[in-house]
Amino acid sequence: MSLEVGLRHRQGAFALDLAFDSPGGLVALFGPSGSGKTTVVRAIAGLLRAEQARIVVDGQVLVDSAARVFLPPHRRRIGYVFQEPRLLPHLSVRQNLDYGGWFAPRGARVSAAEFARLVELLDIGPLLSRHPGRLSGGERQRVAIGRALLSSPQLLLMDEPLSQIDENRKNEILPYIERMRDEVRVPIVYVSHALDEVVRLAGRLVCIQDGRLLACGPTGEVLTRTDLPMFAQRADAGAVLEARVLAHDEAYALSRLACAGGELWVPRLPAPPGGTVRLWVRAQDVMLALELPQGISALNHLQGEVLALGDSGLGTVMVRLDCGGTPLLARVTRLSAERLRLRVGLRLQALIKSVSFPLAGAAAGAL
Amino acid sequence: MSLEVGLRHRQGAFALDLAFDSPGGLVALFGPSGSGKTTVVRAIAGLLRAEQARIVVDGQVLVDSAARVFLPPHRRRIGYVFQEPRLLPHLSVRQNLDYGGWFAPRGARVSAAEFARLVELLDIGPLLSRHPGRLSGGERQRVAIGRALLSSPQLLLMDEPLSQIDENRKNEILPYIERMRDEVRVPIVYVSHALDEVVRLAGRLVCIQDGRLLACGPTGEVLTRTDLPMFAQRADAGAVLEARVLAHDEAYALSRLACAGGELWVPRLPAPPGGTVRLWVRAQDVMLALELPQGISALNHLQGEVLALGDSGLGTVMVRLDCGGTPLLARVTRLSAERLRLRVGLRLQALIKSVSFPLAGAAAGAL
Amino acid sequence: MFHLSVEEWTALALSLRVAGVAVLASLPFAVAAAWVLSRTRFVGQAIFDGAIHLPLTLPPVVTGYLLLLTFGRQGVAGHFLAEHLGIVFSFRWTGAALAAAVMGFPLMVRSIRLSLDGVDTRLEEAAATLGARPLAVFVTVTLPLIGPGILSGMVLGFARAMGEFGATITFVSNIPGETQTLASAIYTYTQVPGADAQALRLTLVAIAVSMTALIASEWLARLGRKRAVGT
Amino acid sequence: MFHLSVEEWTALALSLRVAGVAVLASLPFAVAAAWVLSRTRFVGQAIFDGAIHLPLTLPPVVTGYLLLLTFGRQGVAGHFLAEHLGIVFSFRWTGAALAAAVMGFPLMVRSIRLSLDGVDTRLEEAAATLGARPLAVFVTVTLPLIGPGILSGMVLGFARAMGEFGATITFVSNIPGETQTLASAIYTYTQVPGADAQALRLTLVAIAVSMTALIASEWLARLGRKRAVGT
Amino acid sequence: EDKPVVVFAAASLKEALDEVGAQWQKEQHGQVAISYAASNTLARQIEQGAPADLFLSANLEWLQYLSVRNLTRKDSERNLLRNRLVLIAQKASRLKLLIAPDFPLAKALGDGRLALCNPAVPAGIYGKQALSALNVWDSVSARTAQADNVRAALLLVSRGEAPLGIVYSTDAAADPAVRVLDTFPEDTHEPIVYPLALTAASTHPQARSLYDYIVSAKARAIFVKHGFTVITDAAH
Ligand SMILES: Nc1ncnc2c1ncn2[C@@H]1O[C@H](COP(=O)(O)OP(=O)(O)OP(=O)(O)O)[C@@H](O)[C@H]1O
Ligand SMILES: Nc1ncnc2c1ncn2[C@@H]1O[C@H](COP(=O)(O)OP(=O)(O)OP(=O)(O)O)[C@@H](O)[C@H]1O
Ligand code: MOO
Ligand SMILES: [Mg+2]
Ligand SMILES: [Mg+2]
Repeated sequence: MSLEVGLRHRQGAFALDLAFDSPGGLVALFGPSGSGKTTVVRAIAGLLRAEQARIVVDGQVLVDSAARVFLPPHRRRIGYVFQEPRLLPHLSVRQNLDYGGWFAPRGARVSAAEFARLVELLDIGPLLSRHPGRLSGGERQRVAIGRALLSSPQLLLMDEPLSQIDENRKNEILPYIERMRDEVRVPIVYVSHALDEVVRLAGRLVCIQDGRLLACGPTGEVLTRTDLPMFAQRADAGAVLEARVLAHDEAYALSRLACAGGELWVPRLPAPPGGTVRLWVRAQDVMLALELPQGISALNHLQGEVLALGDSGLGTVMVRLDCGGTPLLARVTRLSAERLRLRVGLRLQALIKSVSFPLAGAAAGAL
Repeated sequence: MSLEVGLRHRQGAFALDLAFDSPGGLVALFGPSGSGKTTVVRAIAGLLRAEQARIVVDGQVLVDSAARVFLPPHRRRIGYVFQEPRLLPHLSVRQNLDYGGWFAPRGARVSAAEFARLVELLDIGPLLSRHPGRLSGGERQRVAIGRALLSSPQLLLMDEPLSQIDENRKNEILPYIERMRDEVRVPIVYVSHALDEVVRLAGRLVCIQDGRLLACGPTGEVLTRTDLPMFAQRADAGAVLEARVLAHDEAYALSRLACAGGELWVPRLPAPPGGTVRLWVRAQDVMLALELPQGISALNHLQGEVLALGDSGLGTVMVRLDCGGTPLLARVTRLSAERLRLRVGLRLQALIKSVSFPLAGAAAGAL
Repeated sequence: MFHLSVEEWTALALSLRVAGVAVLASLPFAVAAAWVLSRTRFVGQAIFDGAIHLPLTLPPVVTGYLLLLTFGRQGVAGHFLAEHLGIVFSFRWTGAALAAAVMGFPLMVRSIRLSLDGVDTRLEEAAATLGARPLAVFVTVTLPLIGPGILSGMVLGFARAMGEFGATITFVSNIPGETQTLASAIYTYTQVPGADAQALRLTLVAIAVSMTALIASEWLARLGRKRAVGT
Repeated sequence: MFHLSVEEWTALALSLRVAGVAVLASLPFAVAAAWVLSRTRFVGQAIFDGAIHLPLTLPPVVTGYLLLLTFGRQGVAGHFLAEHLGIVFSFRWTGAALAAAVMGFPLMVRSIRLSLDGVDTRLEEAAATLGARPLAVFVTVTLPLIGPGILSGMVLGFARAMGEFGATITFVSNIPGETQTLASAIYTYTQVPGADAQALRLTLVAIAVSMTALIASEWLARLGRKRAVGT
Repeated sequence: EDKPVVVFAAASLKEALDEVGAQWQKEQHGQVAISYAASNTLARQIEQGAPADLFLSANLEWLQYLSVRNLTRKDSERNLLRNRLVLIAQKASRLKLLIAPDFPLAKALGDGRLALCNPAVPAGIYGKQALSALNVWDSVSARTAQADNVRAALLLVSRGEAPLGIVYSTDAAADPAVRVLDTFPEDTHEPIVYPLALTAASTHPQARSLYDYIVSAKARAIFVKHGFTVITDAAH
């Protein structure tokens, strides 16, 4: 399930020159518009023949320009959700969905039940007999996702697949992608501008800027790097906590976790007790208190020590905490920081509401 | 600046039948994929001749099927950002941007300074001599936005214009749209799935489902309606507070506001003292406490009374509060709710971190 | 007025057969030639392109002569085909079909190529990522997308085949029942004083046939278009 | 071998003039006809379409006769045009150009129409929303987008005009210096026993001319394509 | 500007008439333009007002066609040339065949075809007449390959597509790849006559001069050189 990518390519005024790897799972490509994400994905798909390239998936060399190896796209068994839908206009939605199956090896074809399940999930049942020209923008995008997922890929490439999908449907589709990642164990390359998707899905994060690698590493590590303005300035900057699932409380639909800094209650996670999960805690969701308040709705409080204070724009201060080994970021107004007299070494309580945890993937397998 | 839309139209199995109006400013169309948003926008643009239609902008009747009035698209002076970029492939980016100017009345053409400013803002300067076929997805979308804005429109139609734009650029483009809304006073119809954009921009919110009107009204009112699962189930459900700007604290980059429930500190707003602003407070950002805690970083606390308690899925409870006339929503886990013994009539403190306020538009003019 | 003699019925039937066979038999070659011109670059491509257009550029009689020299009994290709494949063109309706095919070929290639140039290669890319090999991509994506061009080319080829007589008469002569097509028959009438009425009659028949073919093609095209609207 | 007589030079020059004028003068009409066929629906459209294809379907000689009857000095249209506009076709090079234009017309219309059918109307919509009136949309969007089809149609029309003699010779005869084109000259040589060498010589000239035109058109097409890649 | 005298002439006259025209041009310093096409085409064009001064048809019928419509100067009509019909084979052919009533033409053809002109053009009419008169038409009528013109029929024989063919003697003489087997007796078909006339619409001052030259002894020598028989008496 590993992925290794090295590319060097020029197109027009743009030069791509980067290398990254991933032990498997879902790797997110993140970077501003025009930074080269699609170009990388096209190279992995074999649609772009980069000047110099080496791409290895799961030990199989797809491209090695030095050794003159270049596997053509149709032999790579990929499912590619393009940035624009690219549905085949002369085929019905059903035929578009079936298309990949026509060419998949017999054993690998998707079952009728799986087809029905995905159609249900994507809510495209009523569209099956229509042609793509008669769909709305979001409908097209959903069909494109379905088409890629139904081609029994051994590698999934998704270029901003959820950009025009509404929130509710997004929340139905994301678990399916997680299942592909964890159960079907398909390596996935995922391009997105939405940090919540990235955090939830990606074990590994690759940041690109101007065709060059800015950072590459486990999602949590990369996101908490304060030297990347790409993240630090964002409203949803934060830290990733690793925690172990202790138990589930089905009655309250909560899970009890243990991280280095203490125990946490979070909305019910799909991970089994004993499994490891990654949780994204946005800096703006962390409240700091000098003493533990009583009678408060926030279920979680971790005791921590201020490691560093940094300006994070717009009159706010980014506070780096160490909660018994667990790193945490908190963003407070400068006014609050002064009122609480925050300084390095101060010990305090970090309060986090359970409901403020974005649903993080059960990522034991993906790390 | 007013807008009045009434439509009845069938396309395939889909039936559109709705009417809404807006006193002006920016009206957001919100609804799941396939609900008919694009169809409505196309009808306003004159690209779709609905079976029955009446569309009036600013007193000018664009369409009135009863009176057999139908102003062709080219005479409507619209700027339309399509859901897909639709750039003219045979023209360079610069020519695409200039295109609208070729047909605008002499006096209405955009000045060179304005052109340069927008190009700078959209960061498309280096692309000007390129053809659309050689742009990345996000670059195309930015050019499409520029093209619409530069056509000196008297009505702006934007169909998910920021869907593929990264966070940082989005934060640069949004103020420009606000300026169009408030200073140039162009009525805008804006389609988006992103609630933060809608809240920030829209004075009026129109919710569509299956071609029918679900709700239409001031954004704050519509969003706090708990009978609309479209919003209540969302992770970012919340309430809109209306408040008056008391003063700005430049040193701390904060603004002090007064709402019916008390005073609030929020990140510096662009509105003048005395102006009215709308603030979006996500239910998940509101912490409830039985007593006012001390030594805590949250700057804001409003005293309130529980009006209602409702299940909001995933083991959470949505608490409707009345804070001295200001409605507020808070989402807490059911466990917390029980621990705090929340019940209708209970008086408590709502704590809101300043930094958790999404930047809300200074919307005095837009309401 | 529309009472046709047996010979004229034969000429009409022959014309239809010749035009139909010419179009259908040359179609694969036309598609292949169009593909080569649209999708590949090689030295001498201009010459290849030019050669395809020759039958259009040259007076039909010259084309007929060249066909006779090449595909006649004594011609290199004609000899070879007769010996090894048993295909004989000279003074046969097959020769008329060959002449019609050659004359219509540039028209078919042009139309198909025009469509091929307009195909959005991103769709072909999408098909390739879904596992379709180049040939499968061609058959399942490219071919359906160039349907209008193929249809248009077939209409042109068919019409040209119906009207062609210069090359035909030169190549395979004008043998009633074997190589005398409607066009040859009309031509013959125009050569005789006082046969204007007959010529007109056959001309109207030719018009009726082409009109029918045209309407059928439009209907087919509309059928295809109805299915595929936009991407 | 390539020494041309004065008369042959004249024929070559005339052919170029005739083909050039035929293509350029009929282009606007071809574009208009293609537009009508592609974008409008009206009763009798099939008949209009059929009429355009007639010169392709009918033996050229018949087309020539019809032209002679219509645009000759005694013909209705010929008389009218001569009287009111001073345009005389009969037995002038202008008549040869008219014949070439008529013969090439269906080819041009088809190509342009094929392109027109393929134009993404969403782009035209976009232009309209930006304030372009239908005519402006057509000139600034549609026309550039159908460039390849227009070019292709012009190539076909030009080639056809170069090769056409059947209708020309029937309509305006074969008068050296006035209506004798290269194709007519070649035809005349092919009628005479022992003139093969002359016929071949002129044929090669014709091929050279068409080849040049073809290469020029490919070059133009590539220029256009280079600018516009995808949407 | 010198407008040329325009001659409309049957295509088969090209070589001979080009030479005559060139001579006249040299001697009389006039300009001549000759339009060669099928006689029927030319006749119809003259009917439609073509600017022809002289018409030289390949048969009497099409001159007649104009004459009855008063489009020729009756006094200028004359039969100028005569041609013969011959039976030809490829040069290399071993065939020997003499023309006589009931001669074994069908047998000589074997499984081949007889190249002939279309009965719409004069050469085809004369050929059919001759074969009928000799009583062999019925046996070969289904075995003919009817070419568009004499030249095409000739080509079919010279290329070996057809073993035998019937063409004008002038044409056979011009093609070194064919051999004349025999000449048809003149009484088996209508006389093959090329008539000449000035058109009624001719206004060119030098038209008469060219007409006179064409019927002169100088021209006669040229026609004879190309295999025609010149009819000296102004018969009609
Ligand atoms: N050309 C068409 N013919 C028939 N039905 C169509 C056509 N275009 C769209 N529809 C249908 O009309 C409905 C409304 O489409 P519309 O494009 O307005 O949706 P939308 O709200 O913009 O969705 P999205 O968010 O996915 O863009 C959908 O159900 C769609 O399937
Ligand atoms: N066909 C092309 N020719 C030349 N340059 C191109 C071409 N396509 C893209 N580029 C340029 O290459 C760079 C990388 O493009 P790419 O599509 O990979 O960006 P991206 O990261 O996917 O951006 P986005 O988020 O906007 O989709 C951009 O600067 C773009 O302008
Ligand atoms: O131009 Mo022709 O005259 O087809 O035979
Ligand atoms: Mg991209
Ligand atoms: Mg839409």
